[in-house]
Amino acid sequence: MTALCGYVLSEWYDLRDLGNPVQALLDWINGWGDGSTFHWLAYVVAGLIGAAAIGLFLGIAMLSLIWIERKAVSRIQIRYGPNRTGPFGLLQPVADALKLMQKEALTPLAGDKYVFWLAPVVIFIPTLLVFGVLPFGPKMTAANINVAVLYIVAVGSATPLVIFMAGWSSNNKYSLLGAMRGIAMAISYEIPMVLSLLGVVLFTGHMDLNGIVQWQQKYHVWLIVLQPLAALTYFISASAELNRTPTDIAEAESEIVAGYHTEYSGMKFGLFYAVELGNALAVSGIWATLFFGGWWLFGLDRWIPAWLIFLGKMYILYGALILTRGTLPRLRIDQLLDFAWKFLLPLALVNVLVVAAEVTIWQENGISAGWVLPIAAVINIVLSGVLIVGYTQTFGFARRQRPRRARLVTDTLAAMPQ
Amino acid sequence: MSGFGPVSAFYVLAVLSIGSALAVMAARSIIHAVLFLVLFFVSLAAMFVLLSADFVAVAQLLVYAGAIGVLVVFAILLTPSRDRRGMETKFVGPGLLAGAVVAGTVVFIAFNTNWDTASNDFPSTVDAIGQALLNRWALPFEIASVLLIAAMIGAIVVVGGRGVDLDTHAAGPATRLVRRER
Amino acid sequence: MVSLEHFLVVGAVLFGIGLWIALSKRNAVLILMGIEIMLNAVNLTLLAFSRFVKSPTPIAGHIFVIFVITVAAAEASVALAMVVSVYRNRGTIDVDQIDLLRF
Amino acid sequence: MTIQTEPFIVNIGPQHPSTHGVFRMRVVLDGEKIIDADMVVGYLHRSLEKLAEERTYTQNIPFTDRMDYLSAMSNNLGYCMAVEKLAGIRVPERGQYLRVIMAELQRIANHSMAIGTFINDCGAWQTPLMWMFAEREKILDLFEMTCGARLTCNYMRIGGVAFDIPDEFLPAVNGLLDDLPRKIDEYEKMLMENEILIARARGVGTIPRDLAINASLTGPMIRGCGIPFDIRKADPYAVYDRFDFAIPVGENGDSYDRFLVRMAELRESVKILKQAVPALPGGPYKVDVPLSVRPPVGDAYARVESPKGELGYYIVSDGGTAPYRFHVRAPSYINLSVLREMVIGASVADSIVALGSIDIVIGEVDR
Repeated sequence: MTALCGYVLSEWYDLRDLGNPVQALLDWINGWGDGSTFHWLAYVVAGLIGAAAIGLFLGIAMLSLIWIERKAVSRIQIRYGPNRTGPFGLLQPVADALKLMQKEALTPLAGDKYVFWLAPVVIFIPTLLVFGVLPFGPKMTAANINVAVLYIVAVGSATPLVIFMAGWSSNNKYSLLGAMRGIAMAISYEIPMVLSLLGVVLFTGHMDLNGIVQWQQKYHVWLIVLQPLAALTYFISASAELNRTPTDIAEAESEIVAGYHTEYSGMKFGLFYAVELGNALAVSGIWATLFFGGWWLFGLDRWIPAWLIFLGKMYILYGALILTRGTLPRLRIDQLLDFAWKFLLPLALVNVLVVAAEVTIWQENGISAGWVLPIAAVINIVLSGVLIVGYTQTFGFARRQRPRRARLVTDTLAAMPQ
Repeated sequence: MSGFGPVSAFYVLAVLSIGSALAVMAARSIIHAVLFLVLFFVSLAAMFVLLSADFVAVAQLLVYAGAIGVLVVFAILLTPSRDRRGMETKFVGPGLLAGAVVAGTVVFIAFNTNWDTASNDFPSTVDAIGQALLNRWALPFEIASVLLIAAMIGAIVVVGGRGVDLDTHAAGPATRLVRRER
Repeated sequence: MVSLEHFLVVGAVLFGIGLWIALSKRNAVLILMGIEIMLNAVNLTLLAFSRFVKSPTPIAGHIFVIFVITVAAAEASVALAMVVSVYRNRGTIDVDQIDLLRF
Repeated sequence: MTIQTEPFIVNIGPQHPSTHGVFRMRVVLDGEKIIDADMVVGYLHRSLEKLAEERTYTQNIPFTDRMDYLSAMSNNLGYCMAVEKLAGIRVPERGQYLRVIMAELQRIANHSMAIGTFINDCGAWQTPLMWMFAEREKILDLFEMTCGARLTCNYMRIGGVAFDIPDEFLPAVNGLLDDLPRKIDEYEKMLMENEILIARARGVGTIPRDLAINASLTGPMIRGCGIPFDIRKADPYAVYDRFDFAIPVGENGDSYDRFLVRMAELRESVKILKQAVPALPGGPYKVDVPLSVRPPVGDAYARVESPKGELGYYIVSDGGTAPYRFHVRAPSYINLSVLREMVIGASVADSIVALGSIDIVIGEVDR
């Protein structure tokens, strides 16, 4: 069996990693002519394949996510959810998309027409760029750049400006309020996000995502065990920028109608909606890669295609986002910013400090990983538990002002306060 | 640097960056100018990638496109809208002349100097930058952090002040305006 | 074939444009934007030197650019804070009208 | 040094997801902070009080359904009581008990809706509203079973109620009453310990006690301030004096206290129902009253504790078949009058929470 496996490994028909057939195709093109005349063609073809693959994947993923999300949320809300279009409402996303496409795309008369038109298009770019570096398999990365972790943050930092474009060009007060809220939130949450990623980078010594996955494979551990605090802070701060319910202040429906995309209709609104889903999927993908082993699953990735493992993890972690969306009310903007600066930032800083100490002890003394990693895991888990519980007990809102039941009075006039 | 990809990328990016810089000059609306400025930052970041400076490129994207762009937007929204029109002073002509002279001088020097060229292709700049920053340039690195803190505190002190005083504000011009409208 | 001179020309042109903007604009924020363009042009030339010129420590160019970015971030934050502060005290950010030494 | 900003006036409403209809709040913002607010009502004005002068006393009952369309039973009850007071009609025991049962069921339905929409205004994504709707649906089913309508019941009549309850009503209501305490426990567990909800609602839209009294607030609004004022106790009507129940009161008068009061009132209503349903006497459910009642010349004011507060009807009769003057003291409208004091100084998000905690129905505000 192992021999068979080794024989199949890395041949073009080894579909456990779709990078193999692509590589074979590129090698074949490179082989044309005298060996270097067609390099430019291989260059172009590689780019086209990467772009087409990401585009196709995102299209299918968004269609599936619309259905999954609507169905899951309706289960949370004791409803059936879409069940009229196709079996189990499976065609609902298609119907949604068709509806959006045939709607009139309005443009505010006093708005900035060009910027208004450009914003929904430009907001798609960061989403697509993030998917460019996600390792779907050992060789399935469209662009394996060696500063990928920083790149993800940098690309994501362009989003608030696009939100501002949308909000400002709409010439609508709700839109402008939403845009400014979105910018303020994105700036605040970027810092704990970068710091939590720094913990991962310190531990693994890699900044490229594939390297981080291979590190987890090498030491046979998921990073969430070693970095629970970083995983938590990353999840909260990254999902805060997604404009989903606990933190959707930029498009808070009950307050500012739809925030920065109030004026958008038709497919332009559809693009914002798709970007929201795409960003959520990207965050769960990054979370899966950094903290849940990416395409690696305790050796099972030998038998199951790596990209299937990755997709499975991605969708399961997306479920966490659906759960928070369906269950939590929204925070106010000042509370949300307080949360970033007063809770996430200190925790992330403590995490970086602890990780730096652990890694220094580990590397300087040359202790074997078999000793260091379990001890570090125990220390970090205990530490994160203590920190979180301690914080909520000391500064939490519910503890300070413990919810009471209403006082029950039986007589109306006797109990009148003076 | 040769090959189809880098060469075509260079020309595209050169046109993009110079074009967007000119558009910052030409833009009627100051918000458009900011958007072109961000486009300029992004195209320059791509140019840095071309120079195999990937870490710097990402830092450029993060700091310039992400932070400074947003900062400029905030500054524009906090300042009056009447200053957003009629933006040129009388120095347009002399300014163009000065810019052209400086640029011409640099171009002249660039072509008339015998550069000792080499091709330093860094496989990974992150490790090298990290080593350099924490060994040889450790002191400047620390000083930069002090500078950042000083700038942060300075900005807060310059802009900050008390919050909005509701008692004085409620009777202020805004309230009166509403009353009049009624 | 792209060589050092190409990058230097682009950098010089960008620097010239930045200078032009900084000299000819009335709005303080736009002047600041011109300065940022100039800084970026310098960064480009520094990286080009680091890439193309023979040196024992070619990485020094990168380090220099990182410091420039750091200082530029600090400069932008302080300068924009000053712009906002000037607006509050003078009611305008038109540099032609900010001609008192005290404000 | 204060920030000089140009006034930023935002019209929240009349078309806005969370103004509960067509209410409009014109606010002057400084950043996110509201420095002035202006309430504009009247987008749903249908002139019900004037129309009522042209119709007979019985024909006016459906109008009252359409005021507070979320608690039609209480509206019917108040109106019928006013006419009965004017004409001197005594309602039989069974009719009184049926009225109390229906009014309390309506209170549960209304408070479910109020709590659900309040939490929706706090930003929850429909989930609590949907959960609350599940119980409300069962109550509406009971109404449909009895009078054929779910929302605008038109069930009370002058001198009693329109129909007797069907046979399947009592088992259904008993099942519901067995079920409800468990459900209310579930809601309390889900909502009261929710830290985000506490953070959003605690200290938001606080009403000082003297303001509450001076503005003549009623219902959960005044009870949230700690003043145990409840018409059912203060001026008992129907058969409320026979039941043992308590008045829940809050502490600080903020949105969270009003939410707590509504939660506790769900329990108290269940308590009343558990006493009223077994004690339901036999006999007629309605006295015979001529179709066009002609009350003697005079005036009468009757008030009930509707889910939103004191709902009063003032009717002047000139001896004809139609009221000479008809006035409604609408609790939503009077409770809404303190909104300006609640929102000034708060942020936009807080103002929505404060508005949601008042529990207005625009049909009743504008009439």
